[in-house]
Amino acid sequence: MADEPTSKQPEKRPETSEGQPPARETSAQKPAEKPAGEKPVPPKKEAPPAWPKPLDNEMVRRFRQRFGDAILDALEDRKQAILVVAAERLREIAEYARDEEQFDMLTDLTAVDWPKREKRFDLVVNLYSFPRNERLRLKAAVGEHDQPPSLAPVWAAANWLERECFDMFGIRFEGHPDLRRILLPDEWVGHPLRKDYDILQQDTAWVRENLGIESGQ
Amino acid sequence: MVEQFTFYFFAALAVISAVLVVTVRNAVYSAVFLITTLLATAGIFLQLRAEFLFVVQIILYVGGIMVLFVFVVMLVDLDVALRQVQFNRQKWVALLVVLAVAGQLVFALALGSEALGLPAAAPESLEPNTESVGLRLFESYMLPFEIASILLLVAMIGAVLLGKRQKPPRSEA
Amino acid sequence: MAETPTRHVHFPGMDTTVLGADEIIINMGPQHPSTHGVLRVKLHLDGEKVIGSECIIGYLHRGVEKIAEHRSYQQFAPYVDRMDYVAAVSNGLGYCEAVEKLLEVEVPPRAKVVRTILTELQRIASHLLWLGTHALDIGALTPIFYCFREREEILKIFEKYCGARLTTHAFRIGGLQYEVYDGFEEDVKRFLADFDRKIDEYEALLTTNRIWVERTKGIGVLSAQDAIALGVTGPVLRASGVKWDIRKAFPYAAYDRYDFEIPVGSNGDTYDRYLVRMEEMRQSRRICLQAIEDIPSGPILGKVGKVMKPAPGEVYHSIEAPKGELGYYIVSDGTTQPYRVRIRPPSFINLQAFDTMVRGHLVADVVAIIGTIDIVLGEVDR
Amino acid sequence: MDAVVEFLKPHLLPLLWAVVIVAVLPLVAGYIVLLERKVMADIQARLGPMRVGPHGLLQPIADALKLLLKEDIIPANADKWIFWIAPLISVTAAMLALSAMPFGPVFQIADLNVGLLFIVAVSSLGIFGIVLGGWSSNSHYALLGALRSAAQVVSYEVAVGMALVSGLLLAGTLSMRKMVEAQAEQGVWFAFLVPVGFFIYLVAGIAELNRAPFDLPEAESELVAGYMTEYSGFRWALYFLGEYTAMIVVSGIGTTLFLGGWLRPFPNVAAFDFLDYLPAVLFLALTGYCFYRAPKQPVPIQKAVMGLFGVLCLGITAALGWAVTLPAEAVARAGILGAFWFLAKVFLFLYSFMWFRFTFPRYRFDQLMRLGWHFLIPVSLVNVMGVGAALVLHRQAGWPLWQGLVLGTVVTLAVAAWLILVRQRRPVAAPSAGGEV
Repeated sequence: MADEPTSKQPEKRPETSEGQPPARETSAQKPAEKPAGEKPVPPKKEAPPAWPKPLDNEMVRRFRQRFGDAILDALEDRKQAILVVAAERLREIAEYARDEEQFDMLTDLTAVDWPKREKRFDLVVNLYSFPRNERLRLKAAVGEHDQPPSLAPVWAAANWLERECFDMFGIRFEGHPDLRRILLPDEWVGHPLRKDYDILQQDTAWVRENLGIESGQ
Repeated sequence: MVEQFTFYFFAALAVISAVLVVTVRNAVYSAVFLITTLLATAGIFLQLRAEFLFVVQIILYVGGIMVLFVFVVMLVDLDVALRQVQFNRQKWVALLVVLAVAGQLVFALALGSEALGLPAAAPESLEPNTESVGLRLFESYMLPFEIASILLLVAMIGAVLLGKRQKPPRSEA
Repeated sequence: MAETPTRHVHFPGMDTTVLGADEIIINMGPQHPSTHGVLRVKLHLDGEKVIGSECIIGYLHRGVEKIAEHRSYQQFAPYVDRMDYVAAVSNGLGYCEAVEKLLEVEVPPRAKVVRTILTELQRIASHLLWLGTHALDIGALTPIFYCFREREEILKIFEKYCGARLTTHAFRIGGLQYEVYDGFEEDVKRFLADFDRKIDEYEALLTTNRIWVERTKGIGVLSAQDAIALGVTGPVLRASGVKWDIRKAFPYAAYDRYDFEIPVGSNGDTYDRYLVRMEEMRQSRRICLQAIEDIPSGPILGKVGKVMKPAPGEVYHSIEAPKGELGYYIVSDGTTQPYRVRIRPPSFINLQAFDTMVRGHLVADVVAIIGTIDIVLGEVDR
Repeated sequence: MDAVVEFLKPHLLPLLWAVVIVAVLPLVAGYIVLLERKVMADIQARLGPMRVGPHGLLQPIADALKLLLKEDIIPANADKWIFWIAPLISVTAAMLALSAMPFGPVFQIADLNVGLLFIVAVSSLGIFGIVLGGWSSNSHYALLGALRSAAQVVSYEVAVGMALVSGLLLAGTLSMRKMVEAQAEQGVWFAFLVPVGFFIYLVAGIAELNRAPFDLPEAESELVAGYMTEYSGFRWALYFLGEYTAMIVVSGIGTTLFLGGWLRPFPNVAAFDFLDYLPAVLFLALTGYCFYRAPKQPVPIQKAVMGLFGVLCLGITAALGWAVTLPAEAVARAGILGAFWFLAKVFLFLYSFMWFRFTFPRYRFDQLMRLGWHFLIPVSLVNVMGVGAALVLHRQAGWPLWQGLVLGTVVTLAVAAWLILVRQRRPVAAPSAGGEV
């Protein structure tokens, strides 16, 4: 039942199979220039996109040296550092980031759904380093049936965050101590933050059975 | 007349609730009837002008011991208690023994009835017996009193020791 | 009441199929006076001692992140107020700043200062609510009325400023929608003038009170290492001895212009968290006092259009909300609607530390520990 | 017929007092509730009940009516009989205890020679109301509240008893009336002779009453309403009546044994005779206030009620004033003034109970037990020994009594200080490794 995309969605969003959405809008700094319109803007030719820029600094080099091909890309977006890494080696990289690069706190862990891509989910891990006062974002592409390694052994904070990720996207983390739904009921069918889950959609069978009402809306 | 009425009232209350204590199935009800029994006994003490005993009976037995009784009884799983057989097969034997003892008592009472006729204490002239109890206990019966206290102390320490849970060896730091 | 949906209870690393003689599992909530909303806690007890716990959340889940994907950037702004509804201004600030970062818009200084003042007032209001309810949980009946008396003053200022008391929607992306009302400075100054003495009043009731100290000292200890590993932020982290505050680490709004201290605890127990929050209120007052003296003149709204189309890309921005790090991770695909909005709720992540904090304590301490984390279920469940 | 009258004659006055107590007590309890709400409101910077009657003066009556009319709900699986009878036990026990309470040299139902023991014994029966009510409700919260209550009351009864003994040793009697007379003879309230005993009585008394900061049996943040959770309507009101009556009883014992009962301050000092006029002056002021405020009430009916209260105060003023004009040895004078002073002291106790309730946080159960068993009971034992030693020194060695008592108090305080220090040396739960990162 979670298959039908909603017609409410104003447009199909253009996507590529690369790690970043295509940068087509160039005049973000001058938004008044564009008239209000719901249509997606076709690609423009004039200026190159301001972000993301490739990132190359000491730290990125250290990462590349250590993990080689597993570091797929290093980007900078709005002055924020992003490392695109291979999902299979995420835990190793995380451990390295924690122990060697002093990124001692896992700030956040979430995912973004890009249904058109070959690997539909982007796993997004936000890290923070107390000694360096720096943030770092790790991103890893994960296919629908892939099982990325759990970060719970690295940071205890990942426990609930990964559970939420599983709840909302259906990403199964391998090695998670207790991978269950966290916000929705255990028996709920479907993963609401997937793009093909309509905003009006719900597990009506569950609602009817457990709440005794026809619909929660 | 009033005296007798009070006595028989309390006596009947005590006996009836004592019987109910053992026959009622619900343990909390038993406890309640036991309280009634003890209160009725206290009433008899009062009727005998033993006001100190009366008060002590209430404070110690009803206010102290019975609270603990009820405390424990409330934690008992009543459903289990209700399903259990209340009297076992020896009840007839027990009844026989009870009857025999009762017969003996009646016989003894009948035999020595004239010896039971104690001179009634003049109620008005009886001195406040808190003081007299105290004087008796701490002068004439000092030794037995102290022995009893030590016995109770020993029992208390024993109970504490028995009740103390064995601590498992600490594994964590 | 409808039967609560059965959920499998699971205590990590513990065999719950076999219970010892003195072991019981009890359920607190979701309807309970001291769980601060619809939090449900399953406690695994050995006698009165807690040997394991599980928080069951989600009773207030509304799919805020899903809604965000179907609203334009401006349309979504009021929704964030409904997460941490006792600190709506802070939520709004975080969201607006995140979108501004995504748009790369500069906010005029006047707006920044007014935002700082309102956000700090909101921090005071949030801490006051925390103090009142926390004290009430521990059995002190009076502080909550004192706290509400002062909170009322703050809410009046909000109401005069933007017309709403609770879910304020005070800021707009790019700055402020409303100029401050006449007499705003006087109102804020009047409130701040004797607020210090009011804090003394609360402290007189609690800080040295033997019972209060006995109920909070050594309760719910969270070490600095544990706190960092669990991602705990805000006063809870600072009470564990980590001197970290986003207002200092990554200054936003106008915080870089003002002097203030970051209070730190040393034991990481409930008492330290109490002291840290009390001191934070004093520091918030200090910030407001500096800010209110010198509000720059000028425009209040930066150069943002009526239609917001951030360039594709993503941004993570976080602020120091009263409860901890409130982060927004926004992915734009170049349209008027965000492609993905991820909210990093401080309550949710701080609540994860509950189990670590509660183990080994008594049932009565559970109430104190829930109170000391300072959660709002609207934010935990989103 | 004559025989019956002869038989009844000595019982008539006590019967009258008993009827007065039973009839007036619910009203008094209602107004104590109002007082508590007003005191609470004052402490919490608000007004409290203001709607029913001027300044909420008719609130208790409205509350009582509401409670009477409410549906009497008995939970489905409750034990009906015990659920029904439990509140009655609480009320009866508390009221029975009042029967030996001397509200003045005249106003006392019966002066028993074991008066104090009788009061303690009977009021200790009240716990059965709580325990059985909690059990019969068939609710976990109620049961837990009842269990806590039982454990707490049994524990603190020891401390209360010991504290009372320290006063009793000085009085040398168990009769409530003779205790007051002993204080009149010795010319000093026992609270000043055995301050530690008085303090322990106050603390343990609050614990016995299950009032804050020891209100764990009804801790609303943990147990909703404790043993009363399932009760509603009039049965619930009976519990309240029992609770507030018990407050009066505890205050009454404290007043009688430690604060000189119906004696006015400095009863033997002629220079303080003007204090006899104080009650009348006080009520005159109250009358004046009532009449002053009456026309300012917004609604005619409120004006009337305020006026009515003014008339009531005027009546009391007249009675007190009349009593003062009587010759010193008149029974009515001693009775009326004595009742005033007794009630004033009871009021002092009640006010302090309320004051504590709205100032202190709540103890945890283990802390409460530790306070009782590890602190109050040992200290009260030492205190009793100190008083006993002082009496022996006084009688055998001829020391002045006060010297021995000061010595005893100093020793007791030393022991208390030692206990506190020992308790504080107890290691606090594992300290964490802090430090900045």
